[in-house]
Amino acid sequence: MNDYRPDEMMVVAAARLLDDHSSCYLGIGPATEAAMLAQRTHAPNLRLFYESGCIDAAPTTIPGSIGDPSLLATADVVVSVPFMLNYLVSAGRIDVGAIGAAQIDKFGNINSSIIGGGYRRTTVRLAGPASHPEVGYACGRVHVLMRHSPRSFVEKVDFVTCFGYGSGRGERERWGMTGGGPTAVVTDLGLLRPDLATAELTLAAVHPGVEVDDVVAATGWDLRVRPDVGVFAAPTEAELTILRRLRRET
Amino acid sequence: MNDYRPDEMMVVAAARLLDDHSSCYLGIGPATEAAMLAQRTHAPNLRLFYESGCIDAAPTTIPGSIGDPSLLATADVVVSVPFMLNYLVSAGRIDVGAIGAAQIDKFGNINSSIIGGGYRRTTVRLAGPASHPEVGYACGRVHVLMRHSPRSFVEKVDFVTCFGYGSGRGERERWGMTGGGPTAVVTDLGLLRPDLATAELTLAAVHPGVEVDDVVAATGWDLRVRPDVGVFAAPTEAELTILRRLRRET
Amino acid sequence: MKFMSVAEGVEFLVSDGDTVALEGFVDLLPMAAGHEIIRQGKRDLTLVRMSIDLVYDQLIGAGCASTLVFAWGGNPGLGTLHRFRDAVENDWPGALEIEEHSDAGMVNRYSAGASGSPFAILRSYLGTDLPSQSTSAKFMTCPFTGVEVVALPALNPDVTVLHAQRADRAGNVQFWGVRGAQREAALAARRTLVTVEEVVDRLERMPGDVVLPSWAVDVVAVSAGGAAPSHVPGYYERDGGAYTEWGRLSRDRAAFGAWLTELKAGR
Amino acid sequence: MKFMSVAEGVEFLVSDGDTVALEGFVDLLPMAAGHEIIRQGKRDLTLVRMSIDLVYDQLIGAGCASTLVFAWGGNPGLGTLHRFRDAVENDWPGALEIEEHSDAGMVNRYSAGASGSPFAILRSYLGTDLPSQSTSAKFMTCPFTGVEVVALPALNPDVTVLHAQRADRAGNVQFWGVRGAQREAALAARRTLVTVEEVVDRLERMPGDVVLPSWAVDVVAVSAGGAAPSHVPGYYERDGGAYTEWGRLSRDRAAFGAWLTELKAGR
Repeated sequence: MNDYRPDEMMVVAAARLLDDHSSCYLGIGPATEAAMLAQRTHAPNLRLFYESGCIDAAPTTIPGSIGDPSLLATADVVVSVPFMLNYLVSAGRIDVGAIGAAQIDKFGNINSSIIGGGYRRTTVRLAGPASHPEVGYACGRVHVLMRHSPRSFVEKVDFVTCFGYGSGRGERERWGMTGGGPTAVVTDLGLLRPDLATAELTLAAVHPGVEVDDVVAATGWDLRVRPDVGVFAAPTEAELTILRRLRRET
Repeated sequence: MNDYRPDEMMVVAAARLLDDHSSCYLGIGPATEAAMLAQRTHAPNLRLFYESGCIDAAPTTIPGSIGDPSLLATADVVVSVPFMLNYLVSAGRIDVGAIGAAQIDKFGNINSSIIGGGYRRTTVRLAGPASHPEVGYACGRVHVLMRHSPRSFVEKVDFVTCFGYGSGRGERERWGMTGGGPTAVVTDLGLLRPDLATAELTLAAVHPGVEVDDVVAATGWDLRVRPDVGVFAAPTEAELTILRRLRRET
Repeated sequence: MKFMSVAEGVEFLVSDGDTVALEGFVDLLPMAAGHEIIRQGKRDLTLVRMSIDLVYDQLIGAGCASTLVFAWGGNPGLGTLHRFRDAVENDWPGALEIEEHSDAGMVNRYSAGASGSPFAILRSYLGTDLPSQSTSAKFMTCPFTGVEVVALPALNPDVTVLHAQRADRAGNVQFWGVRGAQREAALAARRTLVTVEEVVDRLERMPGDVVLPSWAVDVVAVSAGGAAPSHVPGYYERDGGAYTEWGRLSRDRAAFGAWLTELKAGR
Repeated sequence: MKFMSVAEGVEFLVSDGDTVALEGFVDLLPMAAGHEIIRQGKRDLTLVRMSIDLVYDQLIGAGCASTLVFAWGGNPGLGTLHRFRDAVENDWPGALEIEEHSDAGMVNRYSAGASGSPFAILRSYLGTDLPSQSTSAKFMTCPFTGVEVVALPALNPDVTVLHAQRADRAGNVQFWGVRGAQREAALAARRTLVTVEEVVDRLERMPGDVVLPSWAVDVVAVSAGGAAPSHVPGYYERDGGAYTEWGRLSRDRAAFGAWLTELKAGR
């Protein structure tokens, strides 16, 4: 089937990377869509956590914000935000932190604060770090979901709000960080994963119909391609049906 | 009237030192008896706080422990112990901390941990600091209630669990402590207060029938007597009646 | 604790130059109090909040703030806060200093402030650029393990402003729903103003509620609907249209100016 | 999370040499679990608790502990813990190292442990002798204000043991009453054992309760009456006579020995 859009493929690919029984701390948007899709396909026991204090939320419609009743009314327990941030996220009790971002660099460092200019009176002021520093430091692994473009995938981010691998493998260990960092960057073109030796993000897979050169061209650094670069399977009928129904019913 | 006992006079004197509308963080025993008596005489709006989380407890019978139902069931709000210790006591939101102790010294430093020998394998192991360090540091003022004896009122305590005035006036300020320290030590013989210039505990008042020399003899350091040393009025009929009824009904 | 109108409460508690935290996370946005701060033309405020949204966009656009201390700023689920961006990017309507933290940083700064501790420590700032752009983050070494940590100074607002569901006649305040940093921000503050939907004889406790004792509250002001368009559990739902409308309106300085004139006129 | 008997839970989770926190403050004393630790003859434990009472007196007298980390030790409302005193003063039945903190110190050490922070800071140890007798307290200077503070290392027990009113079939645990350091101690622990009065289909929430999610719990063991003689709100009152009786019995090593023999025989 060919009637799917790149943003649908991104969500489908991100969903497939979530393994059953893992706990996910989620941003709103594609990250949450992917988790909801995974729950309805291969990962029925996936556990959804939100900064609003929701533990084991079970939304039936896609939440518009982390305070959405679809999360608060369905959560198994709602704790306070300080409890969530300190005792769950910072303490490293979350397996996967799945977040969006404005800018990412070669070593998976993420920027959600400023683009261009100096820090003061920057060209584009973004929303800021929220809990991304805690996610980057402590989550078992971080999944980043964002659209591919040379302006977003850059050699070096303008400001680090969420630490990835710094300037290469070993830096997380030197800081004594408890989490594993951004092990997957899922885009509308494919999947980047850190190189085991250097921690540089490399092209691990492309979406069906996407050429490796397209991804290289959409990346702002000289993207290295894994020799065993794979191709995602197209969304199944079931995946597309579920995702579209979720979006329609929200 | 002469038919009262020294321990009753101690509680009556301690009650009179509690001013209406102040918040008191209380130990069990004479401190709580004094607060309950004060509420029933001159300080109906006295506010009773306990480490068990009780805010504005209103016991009708004398509690046997800080977890007594007479406190928990009557408190306006019951917060968690961490909340009480951090946000109320350590933050300096309590006007008066009223506590008992095993040993006190010339500068109002209090010991509730060990008596004699070294710290390890001490001669007498006592219960330990509990929240007294927080009380000594942060309560607006500390009232100490204890029986007078040369073994308890000593030149220098064996171990400081609750800081008074260290080795003299100015030391609290040098540490930047937020509370005012032990402004009153009420005993079965009278009242000691810190000297304004030196912070040394001096005899400010005796109970009726007690001679100044009796207090000096019962004090393990060379107790200085204020020139204006006063004499407490004997317990009133009302004070005794109320205190005895409370004790009888518990 | 005193009962006052929102206008009296703001006048009584908020002065030019104060550090003011209007807290609330997603739910329970103290909108009416924020509007009153704008109406009274407060200036040179250091505005503090973990997660800023509409009311801060309005306060910033109205020129009430000279400094913003925050961890996130956006129109929830929709995107940009245009007045906030315009202030940072273009100094409009004036220069806005910013001090940027993480959510955990803000929570723990309030918590240190509420505990009488001079600072909080955390590890999650390591490797990020947050310490490099702030005087309110310093590296330290753990004296037990030797690992590095980042120290953040306690945050003690001059005034914390909250919206809650209700208060009793003694001024005890009860709220429920998403529990953000409100409790810590109130206990850390020198003065606290709480707007409530209603005053009741007795607060019926419920699971997961928070009760702020009256001695932690200086002024209670009744303001039914005072957190609209945000969600106030038990009272009203979020008005999503108002958030969308704000996104549209705030994009344009002139449209914002008209909105501001109308607000100040008393609406 | 697994359901087991108390005996199985102790065997599964507690090993000789572990750091074990049996928490609970006044209410909800994990007595049955403590007795099982004695029966299984665990040795060389570092026992940790904010406020120690009967069950720790028994564990210490039985020789289970080599180190005690605590802030207060007494028979609540009555006075001395004789086995604790005998251990510290006379090394009976063996030497007992002690590490003494304040209540706030213990709470914040657990809280740091639960947050993944390497240490906590507080000011209330200043001037006291607590830092001088402990390797687990170090002076530091606040990098913002220059004031001195005392740092205390995070406390992460190998095992935390609690008693709660009930659990649901998924292993979520609910307790209420005096809320001491239980929540923080459980979240700071590597493993957690909770004894409960009963297992129910659904936890009906109530004001002021605490729910520990099942993933913070390794073993739930049903033990009706497992916190007697302490108070378990909603289930049973404190048995004051038993506290008095313990004060009498524990005074004498021989009487304690007879009690211990009986306990180990299974009673």
